[in-house]
Amino acid sequence: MSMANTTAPTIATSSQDIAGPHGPKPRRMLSRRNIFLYGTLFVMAAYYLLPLYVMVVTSLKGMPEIRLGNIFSPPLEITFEPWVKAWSSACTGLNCDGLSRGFWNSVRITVPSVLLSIAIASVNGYALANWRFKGADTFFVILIVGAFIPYQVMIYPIVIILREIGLYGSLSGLVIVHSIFGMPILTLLFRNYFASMPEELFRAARVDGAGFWGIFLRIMLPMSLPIFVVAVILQVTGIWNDFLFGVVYTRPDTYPMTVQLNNIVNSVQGVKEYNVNMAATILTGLVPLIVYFISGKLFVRGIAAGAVKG
Amino acid sequence: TDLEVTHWWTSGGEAAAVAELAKAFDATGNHWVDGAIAGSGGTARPIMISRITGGDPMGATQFNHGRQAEELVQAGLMRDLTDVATKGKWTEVVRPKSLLDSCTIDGKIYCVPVNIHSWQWLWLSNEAFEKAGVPVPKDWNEFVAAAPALEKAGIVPLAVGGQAWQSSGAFDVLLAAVGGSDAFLKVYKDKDAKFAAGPEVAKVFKAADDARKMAKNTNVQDWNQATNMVITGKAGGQIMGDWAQGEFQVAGKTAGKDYTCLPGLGLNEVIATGGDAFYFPLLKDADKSKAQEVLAETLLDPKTQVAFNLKKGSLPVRGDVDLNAANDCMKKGLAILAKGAVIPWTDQLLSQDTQKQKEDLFAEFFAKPELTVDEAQKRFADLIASAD
Amino acid sequence: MTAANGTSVSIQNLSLNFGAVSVLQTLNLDVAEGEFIVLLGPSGCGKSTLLNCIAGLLDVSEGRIFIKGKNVTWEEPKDRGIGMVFQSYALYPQMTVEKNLSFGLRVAGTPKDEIAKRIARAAEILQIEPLLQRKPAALSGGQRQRVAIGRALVRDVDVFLFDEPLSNLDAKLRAELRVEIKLLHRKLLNTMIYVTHDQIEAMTLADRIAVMKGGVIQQLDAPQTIYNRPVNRFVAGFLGSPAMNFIDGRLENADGGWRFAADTLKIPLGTYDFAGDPTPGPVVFGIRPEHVSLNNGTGWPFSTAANVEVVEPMGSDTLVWLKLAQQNFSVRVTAERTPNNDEAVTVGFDPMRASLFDAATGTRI
Amino acid sequence: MTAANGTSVSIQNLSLNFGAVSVLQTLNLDVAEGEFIVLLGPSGCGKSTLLNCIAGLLDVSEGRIFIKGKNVTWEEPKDRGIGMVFQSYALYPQMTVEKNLSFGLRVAGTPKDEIAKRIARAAEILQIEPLLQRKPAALSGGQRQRVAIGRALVRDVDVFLFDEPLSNLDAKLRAELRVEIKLLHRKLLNTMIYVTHDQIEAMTLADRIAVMKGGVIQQLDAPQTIYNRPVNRFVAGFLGSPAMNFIDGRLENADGGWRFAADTLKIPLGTYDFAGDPTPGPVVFGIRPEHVSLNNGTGWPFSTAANVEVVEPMGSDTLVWLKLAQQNFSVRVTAERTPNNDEAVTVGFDPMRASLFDAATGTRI
Amino acid sequence: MSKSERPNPLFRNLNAKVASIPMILTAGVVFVGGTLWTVLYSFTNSKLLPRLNFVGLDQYYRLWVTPRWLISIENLLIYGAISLVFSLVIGFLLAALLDQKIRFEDTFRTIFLYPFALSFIVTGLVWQWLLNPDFGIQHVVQGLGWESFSFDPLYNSSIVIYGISIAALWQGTGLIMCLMLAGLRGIDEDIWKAARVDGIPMWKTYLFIVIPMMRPVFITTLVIIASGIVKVYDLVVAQTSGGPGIASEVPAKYVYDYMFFAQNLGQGFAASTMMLLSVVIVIVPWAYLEFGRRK
Ligand SMILES: Nc1ncnc2c1ncn2[C@@H]1O[C@H](COP(=O)(O)OP(=O)(O)OP(=O)(O)O)[C@@H](O)[C@H]1O
Ligand SMILES: Nc1ncnc2c1ncn2[C@@H]1O[C@H](COP(=O)(O)OP(=O)(O)OP(=O)(O)O)[C@@H](O)[C@H]1O
Ligand SMILES: [Mg+2]
Ligand SMILES: [Mg+2]
Repeated sequence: MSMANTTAPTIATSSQDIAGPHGPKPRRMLSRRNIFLYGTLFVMAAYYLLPLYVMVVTSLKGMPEIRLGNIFSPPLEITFEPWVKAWSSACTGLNCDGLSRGFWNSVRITVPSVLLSIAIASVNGYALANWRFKGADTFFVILIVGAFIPYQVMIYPIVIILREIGLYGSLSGLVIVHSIFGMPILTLLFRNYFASMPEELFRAARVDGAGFWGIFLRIMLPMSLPIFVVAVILQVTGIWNDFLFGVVYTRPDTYPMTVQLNNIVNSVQGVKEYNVNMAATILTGLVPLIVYFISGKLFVRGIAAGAVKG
Repeated sequence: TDLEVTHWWTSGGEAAAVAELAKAFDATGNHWVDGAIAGSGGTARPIMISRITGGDPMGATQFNHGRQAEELVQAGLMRDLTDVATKGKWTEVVRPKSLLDSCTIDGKIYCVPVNIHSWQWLWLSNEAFEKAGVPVPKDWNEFVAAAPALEKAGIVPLAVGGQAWQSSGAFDVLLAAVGGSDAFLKVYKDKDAKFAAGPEVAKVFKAADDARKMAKNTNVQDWNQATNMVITGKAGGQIMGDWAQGEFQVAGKTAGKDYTCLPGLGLNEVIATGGDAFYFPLLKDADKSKAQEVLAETLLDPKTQVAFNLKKGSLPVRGDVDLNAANDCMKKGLAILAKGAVIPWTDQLLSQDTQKQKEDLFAEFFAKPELTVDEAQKRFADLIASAD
Repeated sequence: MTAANGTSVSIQNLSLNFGAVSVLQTLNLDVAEGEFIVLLGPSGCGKSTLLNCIAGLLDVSEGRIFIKGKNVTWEEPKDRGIGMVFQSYALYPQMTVEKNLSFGLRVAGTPKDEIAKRIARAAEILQIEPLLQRKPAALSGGQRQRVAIGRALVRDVDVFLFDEPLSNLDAKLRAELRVEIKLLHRKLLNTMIYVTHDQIEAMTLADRIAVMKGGVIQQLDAPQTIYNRPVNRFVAGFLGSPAMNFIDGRLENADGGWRFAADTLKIPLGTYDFAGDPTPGPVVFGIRPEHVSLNNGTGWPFSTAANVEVVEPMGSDTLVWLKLAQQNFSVRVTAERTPNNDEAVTVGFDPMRASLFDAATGTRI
Repeated sequence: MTAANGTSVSIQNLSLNFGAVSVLQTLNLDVAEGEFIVLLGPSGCGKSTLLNCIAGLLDVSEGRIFIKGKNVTWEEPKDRGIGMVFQSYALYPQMTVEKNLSFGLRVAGTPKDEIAKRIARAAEILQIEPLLQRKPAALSGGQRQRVAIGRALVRDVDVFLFDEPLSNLDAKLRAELRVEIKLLHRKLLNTMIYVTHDQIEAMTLADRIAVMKGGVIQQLDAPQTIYNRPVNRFVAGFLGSPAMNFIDGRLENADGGWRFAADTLKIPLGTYDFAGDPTPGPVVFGIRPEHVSLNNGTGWPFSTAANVEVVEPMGSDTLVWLKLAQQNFSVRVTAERTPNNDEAVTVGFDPMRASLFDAATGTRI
Repeated sequence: MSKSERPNPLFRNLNAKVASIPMILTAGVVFVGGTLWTVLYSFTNSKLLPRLNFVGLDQYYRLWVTPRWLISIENLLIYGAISLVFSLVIGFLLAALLDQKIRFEDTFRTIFLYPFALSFIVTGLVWQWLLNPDFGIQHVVQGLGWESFSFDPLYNSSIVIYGISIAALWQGTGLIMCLMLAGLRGIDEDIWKAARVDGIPMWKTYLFIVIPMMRPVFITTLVIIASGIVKVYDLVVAQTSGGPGIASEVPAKYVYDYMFFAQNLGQGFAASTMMLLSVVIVIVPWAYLEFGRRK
């Protein structure tokens, strides 16, 4: 009643008006569109989550239970021992301190590698986008082709190069290797990002007297946070999960966490402890996952800016 | 002195075995720096080779006992151990003698064999045969005959994991068992392609054909998953090396009661002397070179040998050691070894290249029923013809 | 159904909020069949929003929209019988002009020959026949605009909606296209609702102009009425270029008549047409630069002396800036009669031409 | 070295190609000290390119550029003593207004107090003191524009380059800022080179206008000269809004004098000031709409009858369209004297005000 | 001193050139140098160590008569086609779905992206399990009563390469989705409106209007996917090690196996030279067209 009263003035002029639709179009939660939309999303989400479910469930089971072979059944008896073992007591040869051993090595490898590779690639992208010089395109095309070279093929040439410059086996050598292999895709990303920024900003800064580095550091950098987040995500994922370079170009005392992971998982002989393997994988993936969570929104925005223009 | 040792022994038992080596080495006043890389030679080897050629060599490194390090030696990157060997009278203590042959290049000794792993075993699940209502077979032929009964009971007769080295290894075992030691040597040592194309080897291929039919429903990749099928009675048997024993032990199974092991498939009881050896890159540091010598000696020390091999589940390389603690199957192996029924293993006879090609062939053969026995044998003979 | 007969578009009590921000407030608008309505207003006043509501591209928060007497409030855009031209053209960049024009029809399953006929007609009207096989990237701004109009045209709709179609073009092209749109309207006699913030466009094209500000229609009237008798100070100031002069002062009753006083300036308002009963108080006096004369005899109801400050020649005319009652004041003169800087001049006008606004509310007095 | 004394910017034989596309062709331009030059031309004619060459932001293909008598052809932009305002403002989005203004000075290592002093002065001139701590995103278009100008201002340079600084603004704001720039020039007396495609801006601001087309300067002259005596048909058509009327016809020698003939229309050219010796042949006759009168007595050197076709009210004036010699013709009249559609009227003008162009080459006769 | 003459072009933009030295060195020394080195040694019979012992085209001859290499090539083509098409389609579809102003967008996006963070060393094992007919999905479905259900893509030679793609898509589409989503957000709002007014159904708008407009995004994505395809290795190793038999072998694995397992560097180099050659033939002309022209 009171509802009708308050709206009366608008519709009083003509009683027929009540019949016609007015106001916002009603949206049913269970419209066909929504059923299709969320239905598809949930099915897809299930596909994406199924392996995670199996991993988590397995990692919480004891080995006898795993031998039963029912990978989908929830653990009868939840045990966190595999997690503890994966982290702190799984053995790599003689060293039985699990993933924790390589964790700090991984950090020590990942941080400088990510920083250096992004630093180099961003400067490259900037130079390519804003300071086109003769021959730059050729190098860029070579770089893009380089993105297609299987890493393994390059192991020997790089061994030779590193040996010749005397960096073989050192952390700096590894950092250089990561920078080299991160360069193609990152340079592409940065180049496209900087190319999409208004040219006039760059020109304005030149008229203002800033030089190559001045413009980069003071104008471009502060504006390109999103693309840096993208690059960080790509590189953190790539370098953190890298095994081949980490093990080929360093020494045992600086082996990254993935060497431990590989050792836990890939023992050819002896018993395979699947629960520990799963726990170890999830643990190893946590760092990139945390980076994703933190930068979820920026990720999408950053790529937008980088990729949308040619 | 610190000495870095790289190897690919990372699983529980292996690591424990390595620990024995380390302990013994540390007792000499030196320090074993462990550089374990898991994932079989394929993962570890490029790393080791890169390190050696990259000018940053480790103190010592494991290779499969065989020809894997040949070129490194030829390139002058590895250390000559002849002096140490002479001092330790290796030629006398190492048994079988052929083990040392593989370490010898141009009359110089470059490696230290540490164990013998043999491939020639057929592991059978007693439970599976019980279920199928047939007695546990005594040799390969009985096993093949029992296959239909097993299949009827819903049991996969023979478990062969999907990875290439498993099918290739199974064939080699069949070759030595069905064809006999001579045939094995003729093919792999003499690389007699004509013989490989001949009727004797055809018999082996026939056996392999049986094997692949029996293995058709295996559906697992890893060897230990296949072993697990035997353990749980889902499969009747598996051709696998002595390392499979560890799986049975961990699962709490007892040899003879729960499972049966048939060396040489019960047909030709020989042991192939595959195994692991340590190589020592040439180092500039005199102290380290000294430590290398100490390590080489330590590795062959009788006490170390026993402690190491008991943990590793392999056989020691010297005959003068006491192995009372060994289990049933291991004792069978020791007995054969004592009889001198040994053959060299493919690692020692063939280059890795040829081995890989062989793996490819047998992986295909076991997985692809359309590949006929004749066709496969022809390709095998070609392969042997170009083998090195 | 309740829309008056003969009205083409009728908007009743329309409100629209973006979350907490209210953009349109109980807006009412009736557009007659075949009428050309221009929505005029500063940036951000809700013009595009209103157009999008009519097109069905935005969900209204309250109210109804009728097109041709049918309540279309909840109808899909394609079922409303409208065609729309977007500020940014929104041509499909990878299709040729012809494809751009025909895409909607093909999707609707119109027969091939019918499509060809309609495209031919639109192309002829808009003179874009030679461009049919080009892609938008190969067109100039004006040509793109015509294609965008063509896309609405082929759909054979009752109502055209234009959202600032000319604002991206340079002045010359703008002038040309203005004429074309005017002629198009003559030819087709469709209803057109046209958004702009350019007052020349508004004045030349509209049958009626709706001046908007802050989501509210300030005045809806014929162009000349809006120009000459703006209902409030906002409308007065927004229309006209150069803009109307405003002088702050007071309305006084003196000598039996009303007069405007600011500083020493006193303007008798004998000829002024008051909108209601005037009361004394602070007011704003407004007069357009072209309604003021310089050095042109003494026959004016009001005249005063002043000094020229800046002279701005604009080609055909010149704008002369001076100060009246300490406030800036501009006068438009023809190029030939331009005084010099600092010259002393006489300023004369007829207060009948002026507008007076309440200083507080801004409404016309 | 070869630059004339007293010239501020001198461009000699400048050519610029982008790959195979030649954008500027052996262009010459001398700008005097303190002069305000406007570059005017249609979109894509090379105005921005020329400005960028002067600023050193593009490498020239051929030719030399002098600023203050110094050859700066290969100098870095910062060493040329120029300040530039970009079409899109190009403010650094992450810096406050103050930081934007001071950036160039900080890069150059100017002392802190000197920076503060210059910013204070620029902010005062441009009235942006209250905005100094805001970021560009929080500014309106006009305010951004002023900051962009300020950024050039604080650098205390000899030459200002403006690239269409007002083209993004609506008409009202444009008019305001135009006055500000004019006043700024008066105050600073710097040399200014200003690019636009808006002729009102060009006319009101320039000391001299350079009308460009296709990378070539067509005419460089004072605004009134360009407006009244365009050297070719392009310049004539490009300037003026509404545009000049053109009638295609022939120049004939009749009755001892010259006359223009098209269809039945014959215009005696007794008062026309020929640029050279005329010869009979096809020509184009041009006259501006505001130089034509409607129904205004018979005292004109030439008058004829016509029928009104379209009436376009533009607020202050009205444009009347009719046909002369079957060709469109517009007349600008004051709003009060507007005729009706289809009304018969008399069109009168003085041929002295007209321009005649060669039909083939387009040059003024 | 005034620079009145055209300066030496070598010193124009000197800073940019100096800053590009890492890129130039990487491209020139590592990629070009490394590639030339590889090509050179592919004509030798290098085994464990690279040695300049030339044998002409022997390695190539052997390569092209090796059944495993031929199968690898065939698999790469199939796998490449599948993962290219499905990555793009699924990635785009997911992005389009997420772009519908849905609730929990963040959650869904993270779900689709997380596999990218996990190492394939173990997730390959999980997929092996899931697709295992004896205890994976097939087993579960059959347990539900659908006895004839068969789904064993990793254990069936004829479809194994398709099975491998299932996990490949699982891992890779999240990133593609993010790129696509970003691209979609960059499309002018007015285009959508215009299409709605024109009465064009949503899917047609995507197909005929939006996708062609997202060309640059697709190009970036394409480079990322394609380079991933050519390099595919651990995906196969972790799931099937190339099996059953050699049914799921891929070229990169052939290269790796022959370089390091078989210790036949020459053969590995010959194989990788073939791979690079085909990449160069496809990529270089395209890349020049795409990136070489002026902005
Ligand atoms: N999605 C939105 N969310 C919140 N506010 C919005 C949104 N879209 C528009 N607005 C606000 O609504 C108001 C009206 O916007 P609208 O686009 O209708 O302006 P307009 O009159 O068309 O202006 P212009 O002349 O600049 O195009 C603006 O103040 C704008 O900030
Ligand atoms: N990088 C380039 N490569 C090739 N052609 C170019 C390039 N930059 C500009 N041009 C061409 O040079 C011509 C002049 O461009 P310019 O930007 O100077 O025009 P403009 O006169 O400033 O036009 P507008 O008024 O639209 O700003 C145009 O035709 C343009 O297409
Ligand atoms: Mg708008
Ligand atoms: Mg320009």
